[in-house]
Amino acid sequence: MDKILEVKNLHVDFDTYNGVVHAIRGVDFHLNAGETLAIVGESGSGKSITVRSILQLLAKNGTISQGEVLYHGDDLLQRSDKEMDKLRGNKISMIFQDPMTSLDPTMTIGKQVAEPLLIHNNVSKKDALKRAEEVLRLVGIPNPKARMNDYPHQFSGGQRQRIVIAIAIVNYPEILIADEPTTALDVTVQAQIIDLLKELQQKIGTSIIFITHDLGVVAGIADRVAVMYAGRLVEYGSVNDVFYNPQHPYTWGLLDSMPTLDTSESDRLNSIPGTPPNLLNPPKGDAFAPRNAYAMAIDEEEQPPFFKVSKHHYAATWLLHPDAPKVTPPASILKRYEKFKTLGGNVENV
Amino acid sequence: MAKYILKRILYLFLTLFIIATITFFMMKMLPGTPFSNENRMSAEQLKIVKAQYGLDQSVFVQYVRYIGGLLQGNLGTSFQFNNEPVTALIGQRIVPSMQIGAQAMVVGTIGGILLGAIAAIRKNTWVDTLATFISILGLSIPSFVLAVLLQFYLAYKWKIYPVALWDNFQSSVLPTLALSALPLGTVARFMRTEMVDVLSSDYIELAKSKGNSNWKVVTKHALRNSLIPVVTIIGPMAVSVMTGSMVVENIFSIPGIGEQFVKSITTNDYPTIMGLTIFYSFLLIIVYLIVDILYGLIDPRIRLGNGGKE
Amino acid sequence: MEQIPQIPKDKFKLIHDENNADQEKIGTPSLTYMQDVRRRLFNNKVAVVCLSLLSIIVVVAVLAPVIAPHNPNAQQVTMSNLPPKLGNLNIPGMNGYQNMGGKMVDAYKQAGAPDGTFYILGTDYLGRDLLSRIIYGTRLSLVVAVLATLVDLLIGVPYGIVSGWKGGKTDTFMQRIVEIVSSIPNLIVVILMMIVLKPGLTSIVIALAITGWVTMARLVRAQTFQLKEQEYILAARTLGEPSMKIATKHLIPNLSSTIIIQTMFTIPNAIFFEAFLSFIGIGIPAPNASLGTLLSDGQKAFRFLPYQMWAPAIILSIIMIATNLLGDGLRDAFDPQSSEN
Amino acid sequence: MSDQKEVIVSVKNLKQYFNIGKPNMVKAVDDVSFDIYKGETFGLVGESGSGKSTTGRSIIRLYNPTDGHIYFNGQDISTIKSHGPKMKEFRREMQMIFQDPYASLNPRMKVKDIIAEGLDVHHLVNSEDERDKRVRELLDMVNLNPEHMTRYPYEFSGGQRQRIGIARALAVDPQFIIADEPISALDVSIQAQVVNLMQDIQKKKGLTYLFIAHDLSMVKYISDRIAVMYRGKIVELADSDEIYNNPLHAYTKSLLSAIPVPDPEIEKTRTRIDFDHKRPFLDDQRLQEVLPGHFLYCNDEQAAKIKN
Repeated sequence: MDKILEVKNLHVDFDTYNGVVHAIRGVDFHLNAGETLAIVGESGSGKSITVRSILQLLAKNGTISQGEVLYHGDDLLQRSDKEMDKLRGNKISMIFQDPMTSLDPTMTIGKQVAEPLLIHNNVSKKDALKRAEEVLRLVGIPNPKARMNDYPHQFSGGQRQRIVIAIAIVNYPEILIADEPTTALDVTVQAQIIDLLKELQQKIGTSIIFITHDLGVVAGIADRVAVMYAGRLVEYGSVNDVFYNPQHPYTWGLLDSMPTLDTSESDRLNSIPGTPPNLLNPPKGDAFAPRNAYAMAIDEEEQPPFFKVSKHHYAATWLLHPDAPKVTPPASILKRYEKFKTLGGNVENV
Repeated sequence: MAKYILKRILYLFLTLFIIATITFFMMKMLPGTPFSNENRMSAEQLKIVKAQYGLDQSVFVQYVRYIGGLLQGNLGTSFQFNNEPVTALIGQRIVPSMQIGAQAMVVGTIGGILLGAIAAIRKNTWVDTLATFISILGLSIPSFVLAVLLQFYLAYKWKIYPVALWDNFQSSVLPTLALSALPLGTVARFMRTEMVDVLSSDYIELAKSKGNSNWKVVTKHALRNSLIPVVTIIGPMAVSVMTGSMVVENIFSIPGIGEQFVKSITTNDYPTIMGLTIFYSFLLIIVYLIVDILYGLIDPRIRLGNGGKE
Repeated sequence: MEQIPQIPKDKFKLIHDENNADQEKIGTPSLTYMQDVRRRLFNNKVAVVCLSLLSIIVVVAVLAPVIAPHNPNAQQVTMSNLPPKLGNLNIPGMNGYQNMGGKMVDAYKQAGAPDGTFYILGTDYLGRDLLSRIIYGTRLSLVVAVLATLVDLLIGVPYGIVSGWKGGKTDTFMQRIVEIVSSIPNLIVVILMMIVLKPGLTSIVIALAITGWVTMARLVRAQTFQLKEQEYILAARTLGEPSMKIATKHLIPNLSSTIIIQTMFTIPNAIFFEAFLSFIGIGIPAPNASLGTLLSDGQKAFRFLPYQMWAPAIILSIIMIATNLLGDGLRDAFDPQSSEN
Repeated sequence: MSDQKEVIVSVKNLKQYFNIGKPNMVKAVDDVSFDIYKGETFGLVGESGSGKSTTGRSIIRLYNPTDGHIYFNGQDISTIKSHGPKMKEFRREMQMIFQDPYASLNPRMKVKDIIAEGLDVHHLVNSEDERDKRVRELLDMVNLNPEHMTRYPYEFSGGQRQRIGIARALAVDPQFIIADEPISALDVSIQAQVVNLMQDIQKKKGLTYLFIAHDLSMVKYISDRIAVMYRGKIVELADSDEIYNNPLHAYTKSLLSAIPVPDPEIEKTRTRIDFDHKRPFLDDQRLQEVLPGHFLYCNDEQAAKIKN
């Protein structure tokens, strides 16, 4: 498969009033052509900052201190802001979380959707508006011709997110970065938006990086999944690898703390104790160690490297070291392992 | 919208009526009459003069007459200035006042918007510090101090502008500068806050992610959105310009309304004070009204109602 | 990635203990909100400089009778219009010499001042010591500022809280009043008050009381409206906390930043107003000194005796600049996000 | 069945309108009736704007109901005066846990004063020592370190703050707690902490919960019975398993079909059911019991059909 985007050893720091926050501490991943990669993590894990770094859209106090972002082998971090402008909204575009605030309140939506066309292509205003209308229809805005001249506040939340998506896809981007696009929406609207994204991916063949904290959403949309914790990836692999053969105790914890529809009230939920670490002073060893029921002495001293689980499945936990003791994951994870076997997977290292 | 404007105009008249009433009764509370210290008038003469001005009737009758006059656009008659009607006084003097007032507003607003926008774009750099310092100076140095300094250095010492003359545009430069400092400072600070807010908003991030250059993000999205709230401070700005114009006109000997007002105060010319008070209030309320309507027109969220359609 | 690091075996001991008390520990020292604000304020150099300047000015003004070298109203016609002189230090501009017909002349000698007489900032046309007059003038300006602040706090704050908290019809009615008061130009109210009452401190304060509270009331109302929907206020209501208690325990502490910041803008406004009124001749009556009357007197002689206006102008500007900048600093200290993002 | 259980809260034809008589009038809660039994957890789900939070706030009398009655232990509390001894008494019996862990604690107060607010209002302690002792007990009950009682809210994480909010509600020893989206602002890994804690306390104290949420999987997990709200009305009410296994209302079906499940195989086969929002309610419809303990908003004809 074609790697169209590769992020290598990314480090991002934020200069804040209280000191330097090491928000991203060495992240590697890649995106294949045509696939959907989901990055999951809790708030503050750095998933949003990671994808903003790709387009260099960080807040003013943020700096990428190390790393490479290779787009077709070409390091984007070496490009000037002007050169990046040519890429933004054209080859790589973004969908933001809150549809209520991400549209310009004083510009008609027709103009807002046509804007990326006018920036990147040599088209007339008339043609751009015509194209904008088509795209609005494509994303499911009813009666787009009449509504082109309306302002954002005249649309509902779900419709606004459709408009934001229209803006993002109007130039048929190669890569679409969706930063929690459904978090602010009701569950029925969320389902519609996810269906829309899947449908658009089929139609225009874009690759998607999808950021979310909702594992349910991930299960429905992703081809591959990367789990993030405290500024680093802890596990990545295909969606089946991560959901049915998870290896990192944090992934276990996440999956185990969510009730499924067949969890009954007598099954107690397993919560992950404690809270994520403060990245002003990131811990020396594994950042998850203090909350980890399976923590070992080594976890407090050294960050675990990625251990290979299967061909495309890696997890950064010392538990995968050949010398580590064999531990039994929570019951619900064992159930998932069972399912993995029936799906033809091979459970290793457990 | 039409209903709203109508309602506002109704309020305008109500407010004016209240102001007129308060002004009238306050004037009546004053001890003595403006003629009492003019010894040369005999009791007989005084009576005639009083009758002439209608001062011999009961306060209530005077009040009704006064309000009736107002409704016909009659602001009363000056005691001191050749018995001229106040409206005539205003007519003679309105042009210079309006000229420097308008010039100061334009210079202050445009200058303030630019200063504030630059400060916001270059936030937390020396440019921002400098712009903030300029706007604080504008806010802090009273217009009368500034006027004296400008007059002394630019006109008297260096002879770039006329000292105190009122004939051509040249002579309006210094008063305009002195008057525009306060609006400039006010607008610049307000603009900076608004723009900083707007620049950190989600839709600016989206505009940037579309591939807009930084310049275009500012001109196409940030500027317009930060300008809308700036409209709301035009009203209070008009007040400060008006206040300032009184002293500035005095210092530069400009034959304007402000100068007249100060003169009337020092000579106890009550009808003129009363008339000018109402005139000023009228002007300001009109400005407030225009600003409100303008705000509704340029902000689509207000113009088109706030409810989201499902 | 493919290479498996060699680690001593004993490092792989499971170390987890069931007691998770550790994870709930808070490492940082406990700072109250106010301590945090103070820390941020004192880290802001501009604000510290402004605060120090203002403190010095306040102390000097309060101690005016002790500090002022002369009686501010004592006239000594023989000593009129003397330029500044700082002891016998021969600092140009502060040595008592004056340009007279193109020659520098010792004005003190000319006036026949006894040796050892000097006026640091010179004297005015009646031979009154300018320094003393400025100190007393500043004192008066500060009195006006304090009174204006009191008006803000005693009328504006309660008005805003009641209007915002009650909401509904009460609020509509109270806001109508605010609308009318604010659409009457406050300058005009002040001038009317000045004419009706006698010019002086009382009428300035009454005039400020009529118009000055409106901005504060508006801000407090808007903030109260926001606060009353906050869940901690709702929680207090569900616990049965009476309204008065909610106002004192929850509203006022959370309104304090708004109130303090607004006060920092009320003060220069009040000082400016007094100066303005005195400048056009209807403020503080003679012979009392205020910054406005000093400026007004100084302006008349500015061409020939510029020091008579420079000194009060500088003091007034310093007070105005310092309060404005301190207001900005306080805003940043109370709301760190506003300056960081 | 639930019929033998004792009713603790009974809502009868509750209406809560805002901006009455104005063009922007909102019927946030429009003729809603239901009972909550002692000791159970009653889930109220719905999307934003459905009126679920308003219902909760009306029950605890943060609003004055426009119409209808609310009975608490048999006493009509919808009409008692906002400031009076009866209201004060009621304020001890019913408490609330709020949604936003950042907005629900006064940032200017110490944790111990936040928790002790109810103790102070109702004069439940006589001395400073007794007050501290009670606060310590409460902190311990919500698994927080009692040493932290002198700290300020900003020093705590979202989950910890939410537990402080729970301790505040528990301070007055209520029988009934309304939890208004208590976990929706929390991270997944923290949600379970709070839910587990709420369940433990329920068992220990015999509490009754009204659990308001939009996250259906969590509501199903924690609730005994569930009511589904849509545009100010309850469209369906039943035991939680019944709602999930046998949803009858088209809106419930649509809602259930939209829940994403953390299982890729299930997600592959899940089909979303759309709901037509154009004319959701008809005049002849009302909430009626169509199966034992299962209520549906429908007309009599539909009800008869389902019964057979």
